[in-house]
Amino acid sequence: MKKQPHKRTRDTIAALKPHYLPASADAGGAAPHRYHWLIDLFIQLVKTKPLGAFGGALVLTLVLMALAAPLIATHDPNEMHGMQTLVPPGSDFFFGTDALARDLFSRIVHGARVSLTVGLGAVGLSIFLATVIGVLSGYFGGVLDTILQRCVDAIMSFPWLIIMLTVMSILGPGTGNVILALALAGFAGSSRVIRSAVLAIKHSEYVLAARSIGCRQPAILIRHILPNVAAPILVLATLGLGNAILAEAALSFLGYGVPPPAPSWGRMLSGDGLDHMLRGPWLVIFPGLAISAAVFGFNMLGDALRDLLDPRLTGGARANK
Amino acid sequence: AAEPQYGGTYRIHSTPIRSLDPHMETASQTTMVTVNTNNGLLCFSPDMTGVEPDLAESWRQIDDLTYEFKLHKGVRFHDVPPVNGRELTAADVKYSIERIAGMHGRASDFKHSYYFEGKIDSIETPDDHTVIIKTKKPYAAFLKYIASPWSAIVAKEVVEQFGDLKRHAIGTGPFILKEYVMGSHVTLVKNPDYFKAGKPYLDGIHIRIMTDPSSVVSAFIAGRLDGAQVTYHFMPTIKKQVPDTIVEQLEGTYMWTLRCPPWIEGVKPLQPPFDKPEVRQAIAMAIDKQRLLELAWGGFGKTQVGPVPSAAIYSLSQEDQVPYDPEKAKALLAQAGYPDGFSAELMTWNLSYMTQPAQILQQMLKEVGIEIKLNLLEFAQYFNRAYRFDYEMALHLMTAGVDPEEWLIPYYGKVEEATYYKWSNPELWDMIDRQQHIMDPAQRETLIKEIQRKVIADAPNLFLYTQDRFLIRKPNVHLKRYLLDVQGLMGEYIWMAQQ
Amino acid sequence: MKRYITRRLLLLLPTLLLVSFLVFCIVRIIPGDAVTLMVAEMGFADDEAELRAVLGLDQSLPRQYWNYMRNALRGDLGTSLWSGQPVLEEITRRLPLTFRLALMALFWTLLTGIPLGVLSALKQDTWLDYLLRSVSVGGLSIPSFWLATLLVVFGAIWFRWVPPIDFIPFGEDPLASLGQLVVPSLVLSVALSASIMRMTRTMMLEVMREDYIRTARAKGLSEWVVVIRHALANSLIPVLSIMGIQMAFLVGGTVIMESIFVLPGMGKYLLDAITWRDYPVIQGINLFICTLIICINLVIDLLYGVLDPRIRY
Amino acid sequence: MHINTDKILQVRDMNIHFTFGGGLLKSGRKAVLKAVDGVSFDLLTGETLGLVGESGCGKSSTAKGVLQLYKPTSGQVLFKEENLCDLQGEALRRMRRQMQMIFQDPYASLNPRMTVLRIIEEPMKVHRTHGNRKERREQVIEMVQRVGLNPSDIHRYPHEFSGGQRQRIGIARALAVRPELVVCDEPVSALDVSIQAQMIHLIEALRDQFNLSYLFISHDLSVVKHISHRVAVMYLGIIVELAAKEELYARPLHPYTQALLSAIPIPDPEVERQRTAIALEGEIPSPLAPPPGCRFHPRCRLREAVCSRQTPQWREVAPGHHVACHLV
Amino acid sequence: MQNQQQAKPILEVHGLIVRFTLRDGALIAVRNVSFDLFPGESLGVVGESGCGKSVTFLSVMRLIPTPPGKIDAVKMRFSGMDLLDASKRQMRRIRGNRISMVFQDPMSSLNPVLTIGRQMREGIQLHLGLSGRSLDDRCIELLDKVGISAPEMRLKSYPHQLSGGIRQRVMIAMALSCNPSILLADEPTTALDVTIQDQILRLIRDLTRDLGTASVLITHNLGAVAGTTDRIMVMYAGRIVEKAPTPLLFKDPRHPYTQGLLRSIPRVDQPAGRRLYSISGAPPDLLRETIQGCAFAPRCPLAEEQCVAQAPSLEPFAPEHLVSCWKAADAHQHG
Ligand SMILES: Nc1ncnc2c1ncn2[C@@H]1O[C@H](COP(=O)(O)OP(=O)(O)OP(=O)(O)O)[C@@H](O)[C@H]1O
Ligand SMILES: Nc1ncnc2c1ncn2[C@@H]1O[C@H](COP(=O)(O)OP(=O)(O)OP(=O)(O)O)[C@@H](O)[C@H]1O
Ligand SMILES: [Mg+2]
Ligand SMILES: [Mg+2]
Repeated sequence: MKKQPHKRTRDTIAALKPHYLPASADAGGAAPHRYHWLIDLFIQLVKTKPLGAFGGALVLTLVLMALAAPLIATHDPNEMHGMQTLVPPGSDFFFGTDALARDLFSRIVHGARVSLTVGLGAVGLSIFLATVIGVLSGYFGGVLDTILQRCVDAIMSFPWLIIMLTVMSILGPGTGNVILALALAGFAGSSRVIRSAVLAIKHSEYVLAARSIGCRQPAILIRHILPNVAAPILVLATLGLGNAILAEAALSFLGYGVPPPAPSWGRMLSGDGLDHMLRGPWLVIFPGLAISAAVFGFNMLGDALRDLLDPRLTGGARANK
Repeated sequence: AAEPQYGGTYRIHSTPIRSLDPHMETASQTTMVTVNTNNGLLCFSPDMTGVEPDLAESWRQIDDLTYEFKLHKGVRFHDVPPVNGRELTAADVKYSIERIAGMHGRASDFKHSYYFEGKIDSIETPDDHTVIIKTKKPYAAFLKYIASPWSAIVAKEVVEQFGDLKRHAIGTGPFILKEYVMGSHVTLVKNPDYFKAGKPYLDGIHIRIMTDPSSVVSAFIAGRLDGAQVTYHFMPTIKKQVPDTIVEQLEGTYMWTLRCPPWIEGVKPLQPPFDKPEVRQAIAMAIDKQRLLELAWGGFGKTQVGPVPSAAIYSLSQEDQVPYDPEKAKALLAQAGYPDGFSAELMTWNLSYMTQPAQILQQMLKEVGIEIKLNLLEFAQYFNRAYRFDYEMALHLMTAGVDPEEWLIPYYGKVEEATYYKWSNPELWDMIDRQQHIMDPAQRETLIKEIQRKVIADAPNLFLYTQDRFLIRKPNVHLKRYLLDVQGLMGEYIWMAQQ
Repeated sequence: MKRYITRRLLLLLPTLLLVSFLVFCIVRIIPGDAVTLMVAEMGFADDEAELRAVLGLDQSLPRQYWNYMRNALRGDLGTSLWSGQPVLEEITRRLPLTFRLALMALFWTLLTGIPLGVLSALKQDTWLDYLLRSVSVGGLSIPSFWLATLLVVFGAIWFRWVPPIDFIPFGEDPLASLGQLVVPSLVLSVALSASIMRMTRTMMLEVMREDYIRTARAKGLSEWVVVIRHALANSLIPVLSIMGIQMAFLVGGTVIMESIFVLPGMGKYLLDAITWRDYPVIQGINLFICTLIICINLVIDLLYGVLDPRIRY
Repeated sequence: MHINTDKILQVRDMNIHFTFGGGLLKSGRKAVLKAVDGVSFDLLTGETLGLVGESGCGKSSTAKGVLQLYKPTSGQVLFKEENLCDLQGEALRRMRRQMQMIFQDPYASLNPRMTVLRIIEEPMKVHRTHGNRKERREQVIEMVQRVGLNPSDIHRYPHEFSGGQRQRIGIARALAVRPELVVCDEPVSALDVSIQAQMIHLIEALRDQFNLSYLFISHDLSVVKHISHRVAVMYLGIIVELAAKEELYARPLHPYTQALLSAIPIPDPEVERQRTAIALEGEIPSPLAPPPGCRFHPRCRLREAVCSRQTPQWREVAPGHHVACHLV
Repeated sequence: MQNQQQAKPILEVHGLIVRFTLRDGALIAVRNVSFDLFPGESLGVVGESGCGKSVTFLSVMRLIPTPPGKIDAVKMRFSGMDLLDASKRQMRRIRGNRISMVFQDPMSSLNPVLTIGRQMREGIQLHLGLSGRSLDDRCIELLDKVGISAPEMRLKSYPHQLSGGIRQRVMIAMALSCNPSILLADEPTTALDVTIQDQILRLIRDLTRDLGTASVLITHNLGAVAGTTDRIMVMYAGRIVEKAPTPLLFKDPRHPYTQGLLRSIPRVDQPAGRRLYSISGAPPDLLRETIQGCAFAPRCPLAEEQCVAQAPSLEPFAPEHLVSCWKAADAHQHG
């Protein structure tokens, strides 16, 4: 199923591309100054996507929280405070304590580290795999594509649960293995998306142009194809992050997931959280909020980025055929 | 003490039931069904210490080695094919006991074969209602084993027709299996021809397979279950939501045990630092069992002293408890040459009832300088490694049946006999072997207690706690007795008041 | 068209072969095997070899695979190592439930996701759009096990309501049987609906910028007609492919809902099979699910053709 | 203008076929689209050869075939006596320095994620024509100025430029490594007249300065007339007429050429209102199933019986004037 | 264009301003444009890309997406009816019925998933209330009129099955389906090659002549307007810079931009070798609120201080010839 090439006429391009300004020689510089596209993107995000910027701020907060966890946390996240179990939130323990008399606030703060590591790690790995497979499969096509795609088919038709449990069972517990499991369960779908993005630009004239000037294949892949599928990759990554955090929680619910005592939000929520839910609601409220904040943040950021990175909005690859 | 009433279907829940063959399964879910569909020769007395007649109208011990059982007359199997309500005979008893001992079929399939295998000299059936069993040596636990729910009496035709009993529970019991849908439910209906006159009271029992604890609680609160087993977390809610709930708090028999590496002399000698008894003792002293129980299970349970849990007979009292003394533990460690402690890996499986105490142990041992690295394996993997005896330390759930020796032989007995753990202390082996044949209860009790003290001193395993179980039921459910704590469903003693 | 379907179905074979081979290998690579477990449970370590022989696990892997495939082609997926039950029978009993649950979840998903997505697109950058998007992302960020547990627990506490725990077979009372699935399928659909909504929104935005929408407006058509007749069909294709992925997810990933809502479906069975290393069951379920998913994909590909006349097979 | 008679490019009977369908997954028979079906022409050093024709007749494919961006299905492309079709990999890559292309679409042919500097610098880097960064940069700045952009523009991204400016970037890229042959694929048809004029100037100026040879593709016959020395007319994958431009515009021989020329609107109301175009009948046939005999015959007002039976010969009817038509 | 002064204009636009609110600020695409269109007249609109041609006429149809767009005008009337204040419903009744538009790109202007027939029918059904047989007959008649062979069959095809030329003709047929009073054709031939372009232009010319429809032809192809239109309006940077009857404009262009435009066209009917003229520089940035002076001044060869300081207004230079240039009188010297 090939999408019909959209021959966009100039006025629609102009309409869709508010960036398009004839770069006239007028030195007055009425046109806003342009920075590197990333900075530009950031400015646009703040200016035009309040919801996305809010998501970005949430993400940033969480990231900072993760980085500065030891400074922010009021207690050692694994220390058990005598018999003070299930103490409600208060001045000693901001978010109360859990059933093992550990400070929930500190655990949530440190949990940002664990959960974001899992999220970033899983997404990083899955996106890496997906990119390699998607780009190779899409760009070279032919037999390689057929073989890779059949394998992707097979992997995609496995229930995700099987993949994750299998990996967890083979490799045993551990954060690294959770990451691997999540990545393996998730990369196939992303590789499809990236492949189709590559297919869309593979025949664009600038790739042909690169060939015509005599670029080698690796150079074409790295300099021309990759940067132009960066947008879907970035979006996949932000959306995937939220999903990875949720998936880790679900894995924890089934007993897999990041092994304790590491304070993963998912484990906090699904393990003793659900057990003690009725006696200590804070045990599920705070980790739940943390997860939701992360997923919400990453998704909103991803959405906003998708809008901003739409090539027709920023004047990127126009001939997306 | 109201008059029992007839009628009603008792609705309860269970975790998945893998098989209905009482001789091949150890899981309590199986006996939950078979205890209602089958009878044994004997059964336990309500206080679980003695035995009572069941299919055997009476029994008598002729000498140290010989037992004679007289069967009730006119006991009929369920009126379903292939038995079609034929009468029970001594041959069925003989067949069943032989089957338990692994003589009909592949020996390894029969998980309680150790009850009788190699221990029985002969089974004779002089007439249709008499069974005479001779043991090879005096066998102290013999009657207990005969009364065990795993020693259910089955019919030979059933086994022959279906190959095994995995899906067919046909016996002489008060209820007939009507439907068994794996993973979904088990339906039992009243056996109108039950040999105990007037019983059962219930029209049927419906066992719903449920795995999620909060679903169970909700279903109970919403009135879709008449009885349930729940964890302590939910008790306040249940009491508040359904104030008239009858709650029975029963002492559990699953024992949380911290294991040091097994010791198989010659094959797998003890490695440092665990080769030093001081180290093992230090670990024992570093653990505050009461606090552990408090944190891990809200204090709803019993801290344990020795290998035989307090719920069973011949267990040790708190006087023999190893005191919590971190200072002494440190001193012992120093004495053993580890003044700065050491680090070790603690293996257990990845469900929260194990990971919670594991985390607490980790913290407690840290205080005396022992760094614990948790290794939380998937269930199958854990058992795989545990039974290759390939671990440094393990947090384990010990469970056993009906006699104190079942807590000793498979753990500290001779290497060939000890299946769950290995400990090459010949002194213990000898004592454990001796207690099997002491027919005098008092004498046997003394020896068993001594064995336990010896185990505590050796400290290969640390006995942490058992959890209490909360069996709840609706106020109209009258329940006279429980079997073992986990096999709480003896349908024939239950009746429900009509509302 | 017919040829295409035949070809696709034929292509199913190599994929299934690959899948079955993968599953076959994977379940045997996983450390911790059934025999050890069985032996451990039984307490006799010495007849492991015998047990293996009886279960046919002592043969070489290729041999085992050959036997398995030969039997599978005859419609015999083996028997469960633990319960001794024919796997096929167990699966066919559970599959309809799982499938119905998945379809129902999909139904809710589409019922809410698409209209809300369209609405949000039409009201782009208004408060309604922000609200809808926040709600949908909110829905996306709630772990489903947690939502389900809350529903079950607080449903019971506040309304004395819990989902029926006695599974009613479809054959007995179709309506009641479906009624039983309403809540779990709703819970499942929360996250799915959110992603469908967002996809629909994006696609609608894209399509509403197309020239032919302007053409339609220039004809004087009402906005309603423009959206329904001209924009929707064009935006549904990617939504459709997401749906395919969701179906795959649903068919294979309902284990949590099944245990919380007490439904005897495939997910739980699979999870237990993995836990107990019941090879024939794992293999059988996988084969089934994969076939199902591939068929779903075929249906979706055919639907593409219905939605978009440019796609012809 | 220095047209010496060296043939820098000889295209001999080039075919470019695209196959559709076939394979396990796709249904239907294999369809062969003969986008270019036996095209031959020469290009002299310093010459501009115009290539005109209806859209979809295979102009771009011819251009890409010449540069081996599409591998010709058969035929020869001799570039300075060397058959490009036989070259592979590295050898071909090295040849590319001498032949560059200006692409049809100024919007699509520049990588949106690269700055002008990197775009123009890339061929130099690839072919190592300039030692270091600094030299390359100087060369880029020189090129940029030559095509009429500001040196300060080199750090901007393509989307910040207008179509005309982008086209100039494309030209700068093509010329940066001093090629000898430049294939211009409709370099001006995407632009409006005022920018178009700027481009034409630039192309002419560079030709004169570097003695370049151009293959200049367009469907705008006015532009072609303005810029080229000789003109070839394509119809449905084949060249139907080739002549020096004065000759061709004054005496078009092929009925298609005649129709084409008559359809050009003249921006002068008086003339335009008098102009009568030769109407072409029917639709352009599908290149998947070209008509037998003369491909143009179904639309030709002069067709005779022979036209549908026999493929016309490619003949030289006057010095330098070739045509393929039975009726000439 | 006989007696236009007397006839009542069918479309009157006065002081049209269209602005778009964008990320970087407000883009004023159309700056105070005024014109009249008379029944039966054909008006050509030319100008550089992006100068506001399409936006002007899209605003007449009220098809500018709002937001980001915003239309303002002193007056915008269609046969006496105010288009600015018209309700959505009123607008819908005008669109496609009284005023119809042929869009620039036939490839993307037809809905790819609906058959031609369906797309044609919906407008006719809506405005003329035809149905069943007569509806089909009308469609076939229209397709016939625009010269499409085998119209019955075409009705069943999808856009992708048709060539660009046919699609454009379908668009025209659709635009003509309700006998509109005004036909707006926005670059109807840009995507097509000369032979088809010629056919389409002829078609529009003939049809408008036969039906008495007023037509607007937006294009940058001066050749195309030359043969088809009665009057020409030249736009630059959102403003009309010159407006004159076609022959006059070609003969005596007064605005330097018009002159530049005309001179930069290569012509087949003239000997080659003449150096083409080209206007240097680039059009101004429409994002700026106000453009100081004449927008064309920075590129104008005749620009003087006055041009830079003060914007000229559109003044009659000769009867029916309006120019917005301070130097209109001198401009011919450079012609
Ligand atoms: N990569 C390709 N794969 C398949 N078909 C192609 C490919 N490139 C071109 N074609 C087909 O080959 C024919 C000639 O195309 P080409 O692009 O050469 O035409 P053109 O003369 O350049 O047209 P235009 O004036 O529109 O640019 C067309 O029918 C086109 O559809
Ligand atoms: N929907 C829109 N949003 C933002 N800006 C727009 C929109 N539509 C048009 N514009 C801007 O308005 C200006 C005029 O555009 P318009 O389409 O009228 O140009 P045009 O004269 O028709 O050009 P062309 O010849 O390329 O069609 C351009 O600068 C364009 O960027
Ligand atoms: Mg081309
Ligand atoms: Mg326009």
